[in-house]
Amino acid sequence: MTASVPCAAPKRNCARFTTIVVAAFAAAAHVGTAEAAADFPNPLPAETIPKVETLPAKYPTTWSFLNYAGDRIELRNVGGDSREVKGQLPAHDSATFLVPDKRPEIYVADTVWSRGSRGTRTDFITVYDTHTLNPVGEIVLPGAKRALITAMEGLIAFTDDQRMALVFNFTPASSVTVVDLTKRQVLGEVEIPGCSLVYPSGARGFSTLCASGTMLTVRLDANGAVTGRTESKAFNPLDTDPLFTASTLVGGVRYFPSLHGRIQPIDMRGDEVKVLPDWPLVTAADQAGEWRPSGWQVVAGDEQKLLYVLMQPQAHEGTHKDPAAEVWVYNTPTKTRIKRLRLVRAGSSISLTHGAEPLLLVQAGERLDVYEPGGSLVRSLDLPGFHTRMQIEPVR
Amino acid sequence: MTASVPCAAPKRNCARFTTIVVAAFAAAAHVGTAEAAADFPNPLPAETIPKVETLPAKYPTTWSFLNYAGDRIELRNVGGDSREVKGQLPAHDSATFLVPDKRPEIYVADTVWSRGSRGTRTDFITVYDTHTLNPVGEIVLPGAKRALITAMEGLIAFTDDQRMALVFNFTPASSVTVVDLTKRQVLGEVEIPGCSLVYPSGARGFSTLCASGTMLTVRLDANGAVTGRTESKAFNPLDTDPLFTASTLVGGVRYFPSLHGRIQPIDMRGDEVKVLPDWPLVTAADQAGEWRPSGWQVVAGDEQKLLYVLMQPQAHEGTHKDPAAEVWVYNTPTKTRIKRLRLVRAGSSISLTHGAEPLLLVQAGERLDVYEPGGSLVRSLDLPGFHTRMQIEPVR
Amino acid sequence: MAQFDHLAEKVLRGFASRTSRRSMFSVLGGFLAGAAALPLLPVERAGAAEPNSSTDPNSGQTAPQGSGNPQDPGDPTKCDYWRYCAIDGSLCACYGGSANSCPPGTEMSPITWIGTCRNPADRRNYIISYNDCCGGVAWGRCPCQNNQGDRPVVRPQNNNEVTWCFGTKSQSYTCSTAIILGVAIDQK
Amino acid sequence: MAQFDHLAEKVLRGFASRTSRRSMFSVLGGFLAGAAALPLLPVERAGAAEPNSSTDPNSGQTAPQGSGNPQDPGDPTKCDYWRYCAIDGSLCACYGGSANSCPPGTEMSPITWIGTCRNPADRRNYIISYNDCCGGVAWGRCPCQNNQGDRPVVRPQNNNEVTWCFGTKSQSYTCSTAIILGVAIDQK
Repeated sequence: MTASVPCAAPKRNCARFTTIVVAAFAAAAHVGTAEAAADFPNPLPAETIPKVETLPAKYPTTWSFLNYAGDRIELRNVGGDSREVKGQLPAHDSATFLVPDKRPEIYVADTVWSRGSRGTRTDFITVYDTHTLNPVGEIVLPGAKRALITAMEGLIAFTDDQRMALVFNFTPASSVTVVDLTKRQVLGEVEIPGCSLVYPSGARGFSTLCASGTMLTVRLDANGAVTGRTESKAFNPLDTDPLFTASTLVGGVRYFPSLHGRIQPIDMRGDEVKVLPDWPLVTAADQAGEWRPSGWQVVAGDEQKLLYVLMQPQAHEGTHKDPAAEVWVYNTPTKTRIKRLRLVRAGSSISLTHGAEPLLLVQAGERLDVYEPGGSLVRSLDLPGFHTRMQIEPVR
Repeated sequence: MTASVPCAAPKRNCARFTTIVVAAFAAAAHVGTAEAAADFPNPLPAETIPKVETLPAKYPTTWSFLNYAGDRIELRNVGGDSREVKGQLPAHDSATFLVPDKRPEIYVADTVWSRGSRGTRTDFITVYDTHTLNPVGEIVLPGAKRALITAMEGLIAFTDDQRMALVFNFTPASSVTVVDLTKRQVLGEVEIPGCSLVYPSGARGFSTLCASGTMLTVRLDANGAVTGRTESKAFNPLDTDPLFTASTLVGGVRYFPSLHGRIQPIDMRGDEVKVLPDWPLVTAADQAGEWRPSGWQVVAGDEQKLLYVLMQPQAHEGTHKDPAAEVWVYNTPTKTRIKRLRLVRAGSSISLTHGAEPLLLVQAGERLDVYEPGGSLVRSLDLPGFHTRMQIEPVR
Repeated sequence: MAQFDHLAEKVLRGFASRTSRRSMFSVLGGFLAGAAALPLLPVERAGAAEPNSSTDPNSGQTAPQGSGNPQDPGDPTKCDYWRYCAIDGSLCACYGGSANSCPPGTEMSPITWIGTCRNPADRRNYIISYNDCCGGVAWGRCPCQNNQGDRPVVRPQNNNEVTWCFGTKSQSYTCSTAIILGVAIDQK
Repeated sequence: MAQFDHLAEKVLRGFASRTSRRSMFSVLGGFLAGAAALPLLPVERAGAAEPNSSTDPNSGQTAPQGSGNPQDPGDPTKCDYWRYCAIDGSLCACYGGSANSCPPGTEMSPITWIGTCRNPADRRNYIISYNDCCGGVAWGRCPCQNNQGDRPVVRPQNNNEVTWCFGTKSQSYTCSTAIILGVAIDQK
């Protein structure tokens, strides 16, 4: 029975339409002999079908994206009203995303297989409209190369003033796929043998962390072709005290904490990166407590001068991803710690909202705890069933 | 960098192969200067890579399939050894399955979309090998019609001595897709307007429950074409006391409980079904307690003469899917209750293993409780994260 | 439900038997256009206005939602909200939708099944349409299973196990809504 | 890990620099063929033999597994099993596999990363290969996260966040194993 075949006898599937027909009938005529309460003389009116919520094209800075990595990306209001979940975006294996402030779009880089967990693999970027969250475009990434690594910073990045997306590939050969987001097409692929992850640098290009301890910087032309490569001196001692790959921008400079507690600033604004002098997060006084950076998204910055780092005492080999008990706040110009925040719950990922009065967001197990900068808990959102790692990206 | 490009400098992705190379090195030479404990003079030997478990082509009857509906199908040992999970089969939206005893194969009818929850829909039957659980064949079901209904009995069935599979479609027009499992191809589609679900009947054909309260029986030829239709008298009073669609075979006769506590036997062995006289599950004495069948897979049979039914007291409108406190056991020849089993935990789905000494399996929340027929709990398996409905199908 | 189902049958015979499915869609369309003109409940607007600062900051709970209308009492994010008397699935109000709307990025199925729920405030029985939202992310938050008036799938229009995603781009289930269609016939 | 990594680099230079990836695969193949001839631990056979009748029938717990070999102590379905000192993922022993084998219907990736774990019984440090099983059903049972020797992905061969499903039909992650490759170099 196809959609256009007439629907004759009651025994046929017309039965399925009882609901609609009666609906029209009842709603139109308001058939109702139920005894009406004196205080409510009129029944509630019929409601619209269909009705789908929409969002403002530009989100308030009290909202944040939460990437459940391999499950979904949630858009939540962390700023206080009662409807905390604003929407979800589908996100599968190691999905990562970019949210521009130049266009009312969201980009999710994802991977699916034609039969669920097997079959033909497809890597693709879905373009969502911020107002409707409807998919409005798709860019298929060739070669099934996209790095399937727990979602984190460095797997995807903007460059060229958000016109281009850079997708890190790992097969286990390393490369970067360059995508034109405005034309919605792939421009090309840049091999970065022995190096991992992508961080925006310069006007059009990226930098990547290499196994030799250096940072390789690649410049691109408008068509995504490589116009230059420069490699920094080695500054990342992988054997003794490697840098986390999580970083944050403070005053235009990118700060990488190290497993043992140094902080490494790198100025990536120019066409060549400037590796600035590192400095200790842990003073001699703290040495006894064995305090070290610890967690997943371990560092956040207020973009002006303050640096926030998740810190854990009695740290030792293998604890570098454990949830951390405190957040230490540093003044980057003076390179001094100005605050210690004891967390209500040990946290694994932190970020700061981008509003005039930033909120500190801390993923702690199945909770997203929201603190005011002073360190007092404002609210705690539940993350039901969350058991992996979270990437927090507040709305800009 | 493609797989065949030579791997020259250390900084290139050769680094990724360190592991393998060292592995070969270490394992081959057994480099080991660690102080060896006197009581273990020799180190543990290197182990095989790769190694993948296999299963007996014919499973013991102490194993059971558990369909998590929309998630996965698990094969578990409910008979007692310590490795309860034997394997899993991928299963997505409303996936259903068939396990023949004629061939070492498992058939899973599933639905996927090309982009996860959106894109092109594909309905398909995957043929798995029982020994390896590897997919060895696929039959694509045309028209994207497969009924997306919580996995339960009647969505798929064998006929023609397990040569054919019958897949129930709902669009919301009702039809049945006929599949040749040996040739692994679709034979055709049979419209069953106004009727729902498929139950095997006769040598080659099926019966289906109709909205008019009758049962429509369809006979098929070897090519899946309809050779005859017969409709029973109306016996299913949908307005007053409808039958559950869950049923069980006892002595070749199919028994359907009703929402209010009748049991309706139907003999489907012949080319025309025989609607046998119904009889009450609840005696006058039990009336006071308002006992009614309740749950999801509410009924089980030992195939000889005993009928097991999930029963719940204080039942009323809307409680018919609530977990039930007891299992009542009936002797079908005498139509009398011979036992009341009080469950350790209220159960939603029950089934019996097919061994010489059958075990009663009861899904109760996040547990699968295993009882010996006498009613004492033998063991309880955890069903972590289970929050929907379960279809239990013990191995034959 | 019995009487109501009889009405359904009657309406059906007098109506559907002369109508193709396609034209039924258009009738539906017409009805929708009409209904759209009716005033809407300020359900989620009101909800959005409520601060949850009053709640324990450490509770992890969402502050109660509500229509703000005493004639529509209860919290649409909770399974005991009166309209949910026959719902089976995840509540859209927990996903960025509301009791009667789908979350952004999903599509509401025009074809569905209906139940009858009693409004504790005005003590009227309302015909509730349980429209599923389709094509988005389903992850089992706010599961809710009430079966008042639910009947076996042999009568699909009264069954809540069916994924009611028909006539939508994707038939993948996301969550369920409970929409007032009108007042039901007196069941006395 | 330091010294070991140096060894790795050395072996690499003396080896990989003269070798294409394809021929490395074949070397790997050769090693596997060789290893296959070695006697295997009776891990899961022994486990299968143990009845769990001794445990509380109402516990919901799986009876402890074990190799039955005092030199390989612990329960491979538990995160504290000695070989799991650097594992990140779901334990295959909970899915129908074992500490060193994949569940039926999945494929073991030949390319992976390795760590070094200390065996509490013979007090030797073993080189453990954390091979992922791929292409099956992943659902988060027996999650286990230990990071001893784990390093940022800048050194992928020491990173446990990478889905190590390379050279397999599907790159979809199912679960992780911990396989003995040999004894590590003394770390003193």
